Amino acid sequence: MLTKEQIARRIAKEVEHGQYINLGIGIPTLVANYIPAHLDVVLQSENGLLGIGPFPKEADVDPDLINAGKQTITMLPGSAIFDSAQSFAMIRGGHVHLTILGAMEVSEHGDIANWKVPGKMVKGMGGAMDLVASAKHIVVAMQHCSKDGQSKLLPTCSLPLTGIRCVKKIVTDLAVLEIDPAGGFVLLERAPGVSVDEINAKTAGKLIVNGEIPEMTFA
Amino acid sequence: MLTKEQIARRIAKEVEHGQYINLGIGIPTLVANYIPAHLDVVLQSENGLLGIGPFPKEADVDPDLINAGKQTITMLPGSAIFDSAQSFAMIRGGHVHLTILGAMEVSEHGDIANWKVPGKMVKGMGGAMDLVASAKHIVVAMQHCSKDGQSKLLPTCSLPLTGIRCVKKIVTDLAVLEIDPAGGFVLLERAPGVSVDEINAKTAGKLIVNGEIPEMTFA
Amino acid sequence: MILKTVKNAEDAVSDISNGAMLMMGGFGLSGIPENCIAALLKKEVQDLTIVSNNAGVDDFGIGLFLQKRMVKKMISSYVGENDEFERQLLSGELEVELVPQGTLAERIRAGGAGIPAFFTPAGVGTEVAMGKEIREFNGKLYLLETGLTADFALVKAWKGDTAGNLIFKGTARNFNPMMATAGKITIAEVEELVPLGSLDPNEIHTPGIYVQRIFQGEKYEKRIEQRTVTTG
Amino acid sequence: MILKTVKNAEDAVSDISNGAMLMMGGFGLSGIPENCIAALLKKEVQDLTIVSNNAGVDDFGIGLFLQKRMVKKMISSYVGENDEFERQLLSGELEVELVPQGTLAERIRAGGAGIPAFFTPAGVGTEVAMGKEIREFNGKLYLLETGLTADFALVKAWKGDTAGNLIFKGTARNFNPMMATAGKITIAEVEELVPLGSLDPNEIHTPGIYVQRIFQGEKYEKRIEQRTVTTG
Repeated sequence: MLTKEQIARRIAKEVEHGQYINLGIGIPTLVANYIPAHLDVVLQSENGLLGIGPFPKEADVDPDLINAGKQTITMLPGSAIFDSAQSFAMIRGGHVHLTILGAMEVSEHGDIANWKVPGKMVKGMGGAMDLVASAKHIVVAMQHCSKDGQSKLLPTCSLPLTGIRCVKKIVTDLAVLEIDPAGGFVLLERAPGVSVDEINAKTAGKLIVNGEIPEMTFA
Repeated sequence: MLTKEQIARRIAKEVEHGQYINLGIGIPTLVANYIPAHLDVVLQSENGLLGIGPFPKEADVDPDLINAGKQTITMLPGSAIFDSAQSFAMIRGGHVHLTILGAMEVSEHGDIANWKVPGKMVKGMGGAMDLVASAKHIVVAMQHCSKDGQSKLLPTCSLPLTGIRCVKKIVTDLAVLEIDPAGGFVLLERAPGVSVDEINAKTAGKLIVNGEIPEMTFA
Repeated sequence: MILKTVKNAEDAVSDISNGAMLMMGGFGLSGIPENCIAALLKKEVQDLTIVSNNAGVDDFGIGLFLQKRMVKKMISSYVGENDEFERQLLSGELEVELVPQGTLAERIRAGGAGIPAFFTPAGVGTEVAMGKEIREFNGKLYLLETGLTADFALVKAWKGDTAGNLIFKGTARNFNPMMATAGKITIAEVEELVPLGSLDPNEIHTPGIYVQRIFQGEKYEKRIEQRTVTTG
Repeated sequence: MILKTVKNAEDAVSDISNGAMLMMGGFGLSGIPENCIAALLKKEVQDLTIVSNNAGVDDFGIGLFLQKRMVKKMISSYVGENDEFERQLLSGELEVELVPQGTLAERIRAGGAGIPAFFTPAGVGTEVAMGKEIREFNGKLYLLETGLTADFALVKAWKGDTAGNLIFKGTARNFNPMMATAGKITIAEVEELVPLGSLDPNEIHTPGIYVQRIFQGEKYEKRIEQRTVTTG
């Protein structure tokens, strides 16, 4: 079973040179720490910044410079600031190449649910619905099962949806999977020491296993 | 019969304190010269400027600063520059209070034609269709008759339309008229020395004359 | 130029009354109109409908309106930082319309730009799509969303001049520029009010045509929600 | 940062070929991509579809393309400054789609912003409305217009950095920023190419994400169409 940091490290391998990338809150934010230095990429913050830099030193903290998780951040040489309409013009217009976000559930058709649990608190979808409806490539970072052991990779989502048929790839604490256009989770890689059988047992949706499944490596 | 300058001077009386105004090419541009100095108004140029200043001195000519008629202009303290989408957001969103433009024909229902003469050259509508579809108050500056004596104030326009039911007021070389919501040109003022009979004879659309019609005065 | 200066926040919000619909700039606590919020708190206006990406925190920003139960309805994209909010929502005291963030930004821009409706892909296949027209363009499905305007837009800028031209700083810009275009009355509060001619016309983010009132805020706390720092 | 620098105009336009659809910034002759125009003239590509507010004059700007009969179709709002244009139009050599200027600007913005269609009041009741859906919102009629993209957008800025961030000057801004968002490949030529970090992130008009190639133009004539001056 991978730690959150390992999930982030594995996802970092999905990043390609020259990409503009939106990282969601939580594990996705950690991915920034593991993107190989030789790749030139730019991180977009949907509240209005291209070129997210590292967290500031105490003396450089600026309340007018935060990311979508409301954390204080810095800019980089070549950064650009813009308003929220422009930010989502970028996202909706397909100018952001890669979106990495968390999920509560993913279906075998690539549907995703991550914004609402009926009966519990509704926090809102923020920018997630725009991101999943628009990005060319969507990678989900999530735990394979809930804390009480229920699979979060389902035939169909039980929670209110964030978007339909949009997820391309999923990295969990157990596996890397991609969505088959015809439906199903195609198993691509196993976490070190995790068996195909275990993944199969913990995947409620249709799991597609083609040949030998390698163990994953990390960025 | 008024000169072009007199038409512009009469239209200048329509201007109110605090207005943002778009002036079309031709006579409307001249209106700027006659706006009383005690009125604070701002002129918008649809190619991307609020706060049009006077023409530049020879030494100050800047190819990067032109109006919608492609004339070199200047800015004023408090001017703002923006792009074409923002410019028409202002216009379409009703933030520009007054539009003054020329016309080839106006109908008694306030339709206007000013961009195309079939069989002759088609120059295009530029921003005129956006302006007439959006402005709260539209004043037309025009000659009452064409060069061959045909009335340009018609029951219905014969030329391709720029907009429908949009013109509020018309200032010609002969008269000031407003459009009756039920249809018809309501005669408000006569040019000095021009009789109601002459205006009636030269207005092909329905002319509405209520009581004594005063001679116009100028700003 | 047409001058827009008013004396202070109290004067600026004096005609905002019960039942008004307000847009309020800001993302989290960044770029919120702190002085207008304080002035409205004093007035204790009721039954407000507020369009704001977030709802503040319990003891700052719009959260203070919620404490005083001044809000009837929130139109937001994310409201998850506020216990009092949760209580009022669950008890039915507060109505909430959740809108995807990009759709919210575009609806406000459209409202200010005279676009009554537009198609967007966000929310297709979700409960956001309920009751909305769905149409296919180039093989992809889109929802029809409508433009949004408000009685008042309260925005916060870094600098502004007396003609209402505004310049924002950093990510405090966020929703402020489009909200400025969508208020029937737009009230801008600025950290620094400067004379006409002080701002470069090329650098203005919000042209003064959109702003009806402007004043320099008395003070800015600019509270930080998540202070994250690196050491060394 | 992702660097976008190419050597010169020739390199920038090297893959623009016959039949391409191009957006070209500028209003009149102000803010036009002079160096890209010169490079395309050398290539003599044919059958271009060009989206540009105007069509240049006989001997400058897009007028030069018309002289060489490189253009199949123009999509513009106003084309009235060009005799060769008139001749080709009347003889049927040139196809022209006239679009209201605000609709053109918004269609390009929409194309870049992933909005496939929107409603606008411009053109209701005119021949522009022919074949288009008309719908009433709040008692007013609107046309449905579609977003517009192009194979290439050629834009001209004042300053740009190697990441493709652009700053425009004066009314030479015009259509350039929205076209930059709507090109599958956007080529920016600038008067001054500056190193990363030279531009204030708050002052950038076009973020680099929209720009695939950038270079400093060799020279700029910046011809003036209507030189109007005051004396004294």
